Amino acid sequence: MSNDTLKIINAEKAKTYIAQKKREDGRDFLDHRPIDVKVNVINSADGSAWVKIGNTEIIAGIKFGISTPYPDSPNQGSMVFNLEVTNIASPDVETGPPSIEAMEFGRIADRVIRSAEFMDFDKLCVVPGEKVLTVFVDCYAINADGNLIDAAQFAALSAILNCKMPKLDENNNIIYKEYTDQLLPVNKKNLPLSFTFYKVDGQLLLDATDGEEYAANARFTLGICNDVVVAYHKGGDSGTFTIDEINTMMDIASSKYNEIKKKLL
Amino acid sequence: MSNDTLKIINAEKAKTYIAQKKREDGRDFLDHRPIDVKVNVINSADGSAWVKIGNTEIIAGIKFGISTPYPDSPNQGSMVFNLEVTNIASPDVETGPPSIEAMEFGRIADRVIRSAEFMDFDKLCVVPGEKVLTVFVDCYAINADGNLIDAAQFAALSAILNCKMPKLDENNNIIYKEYTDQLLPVNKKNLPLSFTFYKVDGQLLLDATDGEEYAANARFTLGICNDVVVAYHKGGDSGTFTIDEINTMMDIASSKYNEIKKKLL
Amino acid sequence: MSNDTLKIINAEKAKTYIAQKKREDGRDFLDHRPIDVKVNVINSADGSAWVKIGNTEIIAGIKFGISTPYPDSPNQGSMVFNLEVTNIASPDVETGPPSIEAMEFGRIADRVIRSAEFMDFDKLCVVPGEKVLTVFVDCYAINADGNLIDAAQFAALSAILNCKMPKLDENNNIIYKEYTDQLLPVNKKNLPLSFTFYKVDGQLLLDATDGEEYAANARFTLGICNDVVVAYHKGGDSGTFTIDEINTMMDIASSKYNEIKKKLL
Amino acid sequence: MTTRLDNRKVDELRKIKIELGVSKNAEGSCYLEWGKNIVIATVNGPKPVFPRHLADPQKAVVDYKYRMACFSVSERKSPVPGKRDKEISLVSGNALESAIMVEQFPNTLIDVNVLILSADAGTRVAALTAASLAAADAGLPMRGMISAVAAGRANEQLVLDLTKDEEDTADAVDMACAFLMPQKEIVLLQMDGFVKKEDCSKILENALIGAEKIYDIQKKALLEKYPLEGEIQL
Amino acid sequence: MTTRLDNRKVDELRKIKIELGVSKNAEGSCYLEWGKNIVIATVNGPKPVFPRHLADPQKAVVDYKYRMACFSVSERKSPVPGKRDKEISLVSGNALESAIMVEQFPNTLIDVNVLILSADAGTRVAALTAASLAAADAGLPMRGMISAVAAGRANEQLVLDLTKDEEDTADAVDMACAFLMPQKEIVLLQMDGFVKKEDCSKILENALIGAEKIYDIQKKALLEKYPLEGEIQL
Amino acid sequence: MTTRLDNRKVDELRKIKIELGVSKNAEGSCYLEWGKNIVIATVNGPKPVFPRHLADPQKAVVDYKYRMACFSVSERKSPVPGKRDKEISLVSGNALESAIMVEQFPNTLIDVNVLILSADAGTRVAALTAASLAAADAGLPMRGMISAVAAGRANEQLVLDLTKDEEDTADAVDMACAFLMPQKEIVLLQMDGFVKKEDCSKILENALIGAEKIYDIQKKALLEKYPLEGEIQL
Repeated sequence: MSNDTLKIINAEKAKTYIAQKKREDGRDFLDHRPIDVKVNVINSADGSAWVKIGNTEIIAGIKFGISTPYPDSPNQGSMVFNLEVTNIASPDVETGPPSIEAMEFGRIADRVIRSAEFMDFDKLCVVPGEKVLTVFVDCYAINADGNLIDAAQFAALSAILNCKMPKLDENNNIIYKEYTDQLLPVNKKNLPLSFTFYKVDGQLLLDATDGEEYAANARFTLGICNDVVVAYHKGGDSGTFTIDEINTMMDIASSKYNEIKKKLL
Repeated sequence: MSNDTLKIINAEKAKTYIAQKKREDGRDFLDHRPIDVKVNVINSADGSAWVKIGNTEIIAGIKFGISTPYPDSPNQGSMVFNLEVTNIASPDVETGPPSIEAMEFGRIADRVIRSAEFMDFDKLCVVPGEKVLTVFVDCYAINADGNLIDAAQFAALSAILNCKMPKLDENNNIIYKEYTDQLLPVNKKNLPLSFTFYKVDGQLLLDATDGEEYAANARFTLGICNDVVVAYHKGGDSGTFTIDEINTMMDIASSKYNEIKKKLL
Repeated sequence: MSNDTLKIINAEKAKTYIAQKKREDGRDFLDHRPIDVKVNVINSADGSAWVKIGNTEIIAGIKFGISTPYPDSPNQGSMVFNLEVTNIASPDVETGPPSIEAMEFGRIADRVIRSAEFMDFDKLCVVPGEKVLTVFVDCYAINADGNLIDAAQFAALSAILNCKMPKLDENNNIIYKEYTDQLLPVNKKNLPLSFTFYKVDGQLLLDATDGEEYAANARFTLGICNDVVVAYHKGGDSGTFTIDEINTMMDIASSKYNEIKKKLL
Repeated sequence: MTTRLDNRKVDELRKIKIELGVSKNAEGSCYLEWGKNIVIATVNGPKPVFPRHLADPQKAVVDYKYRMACFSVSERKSPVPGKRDKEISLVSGNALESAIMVEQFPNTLIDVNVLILSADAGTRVAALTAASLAAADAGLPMRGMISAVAAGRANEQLVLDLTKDEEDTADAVDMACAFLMPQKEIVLLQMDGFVKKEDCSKILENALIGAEKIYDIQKKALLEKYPLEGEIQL
Repeated sequence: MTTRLDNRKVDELRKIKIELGVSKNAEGSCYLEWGKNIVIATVNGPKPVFPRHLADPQKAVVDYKYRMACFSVSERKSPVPGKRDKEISLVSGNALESAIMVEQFPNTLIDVNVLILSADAGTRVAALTAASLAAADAGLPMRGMISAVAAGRANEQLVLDLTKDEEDTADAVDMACAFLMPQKEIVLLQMDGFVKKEDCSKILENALIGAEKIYDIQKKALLEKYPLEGEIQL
Repeated sequence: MTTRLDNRKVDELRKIKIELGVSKNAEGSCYLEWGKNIVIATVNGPKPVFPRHLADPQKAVVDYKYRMACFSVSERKSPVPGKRDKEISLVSGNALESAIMVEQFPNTLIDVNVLILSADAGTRVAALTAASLAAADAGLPMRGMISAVAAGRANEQLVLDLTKDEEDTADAVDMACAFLMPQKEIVLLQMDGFVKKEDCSKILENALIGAEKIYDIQKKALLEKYPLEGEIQL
């Protein structure tokens, strides 16, 4: 049985459950699957986290680098975010360069992390105008069963929150695997969290599985800090939302914020 | 009806007319279609021109940049020329990286502009050996109906002739959208103009339409400054020219030089 | 007759000979074809060699460049090795980017040359920490009839052994085509030579032809300096070797070392 | 009501100029000036899909290509499309697809090209507005128009249709919105910022008000070129 | 016997931890910790080959993809696979293919993915060891296991399973070896160094001793998950 | 008549050495030394075209690949073909096609490879001259030979076959010309410079004189290898 046929069957199954006001795994439409977070799991990384949301697994790892600042922000460090969704995460993913969808997922997760002035880039300056720290956050999908945007965002956030600053030598080069006792400078009050909804036959679903995503025709991701919206990103095919639906998703995400925050801090 | 079929029909039509010593639009074989030039049409560009030759439309826009000079010409600025012929210009153009033909067209137009020491690269030097101005000339085909080489060359030339020099700050960086009252340093006496001929069933055509180009099996571009030849470029399939034909085209181009020059200055 | 069919026929022919304990060209299984080396054949190169092993021909050419040293070896020059196996070498090679096999061949030949501290990179330093010489060794397969790894390694070695050091001007830039009377700094005692074996129906072959290579299911390359092993590289499909076979190939290569060395020095 | 940098009212759009059918080769086309933005959009198709395995047996595939001219921004942009261009192309293509009756043309391709010639904030919504007009100009059957506009915050007030200067103010937030009109369904929505929930809802309401104005302008442009059909279709 | 940097005996392997079936989507998978190396391998197939002309009418094609996570090494690695990754993928695929009865599945593809999450010398042999277990976990018919290990020289003694610290010693030599077990056939062998012939042979013997240990560990892991089949197959 | 940098007469060619059939694998091949230029050309085909949609039902497609070895120029050239290589390949392929009876082999491909091993001005004409010989050596039916040469101006005189040193003189102009011979039809013509019309015509005449010399050399080389056929065909 080809992967495509399997996807269509899984999508049909998801639709049948939803028509009966249920989900295949028994969850309510707006519940997450169990979320499991392990930090500092990768010895070679400067910070790392392994996040599971149901069967979806993503590993985020951090590496520091020294670079020249951008001319328009000479005193600010930078972050490079990268999400890799390869064949290892799912046999459905084709071998070759990253798909446009994986790129979009990565960009959305990236923006949510970047928002709300969560990371203090001024504190990543080493020599003003000359040398700054770059924080490389690389996420790898290990098993893909839906909700990759949120899983990547959670994993990146967990890795960032548990990452110590590197020691520098007299020439301001990084001494690998040596750290100060300072953590990466972030503003925990403004912890931005990603909430992605899919719409299947008019029903909004939080934390959709792969089958549910395939059945959906619209996607919406919110970045939320408590009662503040930090990002909106409509995606996922040609389905539409009403203004009321947007406001509903905003309220739901806001109400779930503290529950998720607790799992990551 | 597929685009290829349409092209073949248009080419056949062109051939039928030529067999009767005519062109579909009533022109003589060695006449241009109406040429229309509008300059400074793009607010964001430092200089710009919108050139129409019949239904062919090309927009050229100029941007300045600061760069390091080449080691073998430490006191000279530089020009980067780029012609984009995308799907927007014609449904016949395939999506994807630039075609080899578009690349060749761009290189020919580029060479004609570069010839005759028309642009004074010495005057684009900012700090000898360290900083020079680079003039980026980007041309976009908006509608493609033949004669793209000449149209791109005319558009680039018009944009260059109407472009003011940028102001620099105390660190010799460009202040965007601020200009001195100097024009780009060019030698108007040596204004090089491009004349492209196509050969259909033994007949030489100036300013060919798309259908005529498709019917042709040889192309020849001359760069001309009055009675001086600045460039020769044979292209376009496996057709041939005689020495006499080359000399004829040279004389025709030379005789039309002033008429075209007036439209651009 | 398609190239693939021809390859299969040549491979079958090779197998038939081997079943009769023979090779098509009459050689013993562990003999090389005639090896012919011409040096300094390319005027534009700083050093060059044209190596023929039977019908296999490879030209290696050397160019010097000035570059910034790697941070972890501020006083060492570097070597860049490149092997091109294009359509010109054989109609079987497909047009387009280098094949993975050609890349592997190049990497193995590169490693054998690099081994044994044969080249003295310290002596390629120009200004410690700032400027070093890079030795570009580019090999082109002109005709491919098997044993490309060894042919490329021999050609590169011959070019290196016959290459004089470039003169530098007062700014430490290379003066093209002017040389000191020093040769490239190498340690001739540690001359590393490549010996590639193929295994066809259990029989080890040295210096295999294209047909023999196609018939084989395992390849093994040794880098040898007299009685010292400098490189081992198993490759070539899913065939296997025993430990005894590895030791046998090691002894054969070692015993043939001086014979080949004489041809190159 | 405080004044905006360019003296517009908070709910006032920049000047918009539309010309349909500008491109001789394209089946549908639209030239759009929107403040200092200049956009050209062309639409061709439906036509056969190559390679065939990219075809969708349920509907036409909309291949939306958003590109910025190298000279459209302050510092020269590389001609090679970047991640931003690809992402905008993807989400805009989805947005436009919701307006076209793609299910009528299974296994075909609809080519949409948008070139930004001059950029001054809001290029993706200007592009969608123009592309939707070009699709109508191409005679494609549509269930509505895509009317797109940005709304947001600048200088401590909620405003419609921000300029680049406004986007550069300290507290600026820009929400790109596209609606399927007259249905008022959201087909594109993108924002990055830091906005209280109440303000977020308000900005979205403002965007709808803006989209309604855009929709009127679009209808007017179509009625000018297609007096009869326009009346019936829209 | 002198002491090694991490106090192991010269013929002692680092600590190895294996978990099979970790990946829900893959037909076969293996998580492997080997000292400070962390590797995940998945195997899927046989399945149809696209494009078709890449299919082999005699056997299944093994598409082995070895990748290193950007954060797996001291200085961040680019996410784009380099020449080293491609070369290791090629030779490792050939090695694994010799263990799988590929002739039973003509015209198909077997997808093998190995991701190095953390690297501390010996990643290519750890990868092959894990991939071979993942292939068995996927239920592919096999003529044996690939048991891979590095042997070499460090601090003037011949040792098994070098760490990165040992590889960085002045006289270090590292020989990556993979054996088809229990047949003891060499399927991968790579070394660069300067080693007398006698030592070279000795290192290879050491590698075989190591491979036998690895093979025992692999069998144990398989028997734990597949008590009955394991007993018969291996 | 003033003297040239290398003491040649103004209408004197550099020394040319031709060897046919040098490449064992190719159906036709030619090794050419032309002054300090060294060129190898091979021709294979006609053969089937993949992918098929690139085939031309009217004629064989000539795929001409002009490449410069990294070491062929003063400063090492990148091995990746650049715009110049692609443009020369395109126009040279068209030029060669005019000499081959491509209409006899519809839907096929003729592979032409030219590698410049050493460069000293005039490589594109040397390449075409060699490729034309390789095509004849491959036994392809031809309506003539491509005889190519550069003519131009250096040190205030009109000269034939410029060297790199001559090209570097202040007033230098180089016109690359290729003629289909004996028909004297121009199949390639490229020049950039600043040349009065009269001189331009004169340079072109000089080029034809040069091409006639090249044609004689080509015929001689072919007659040496193919005594009988040569007599008839040329």
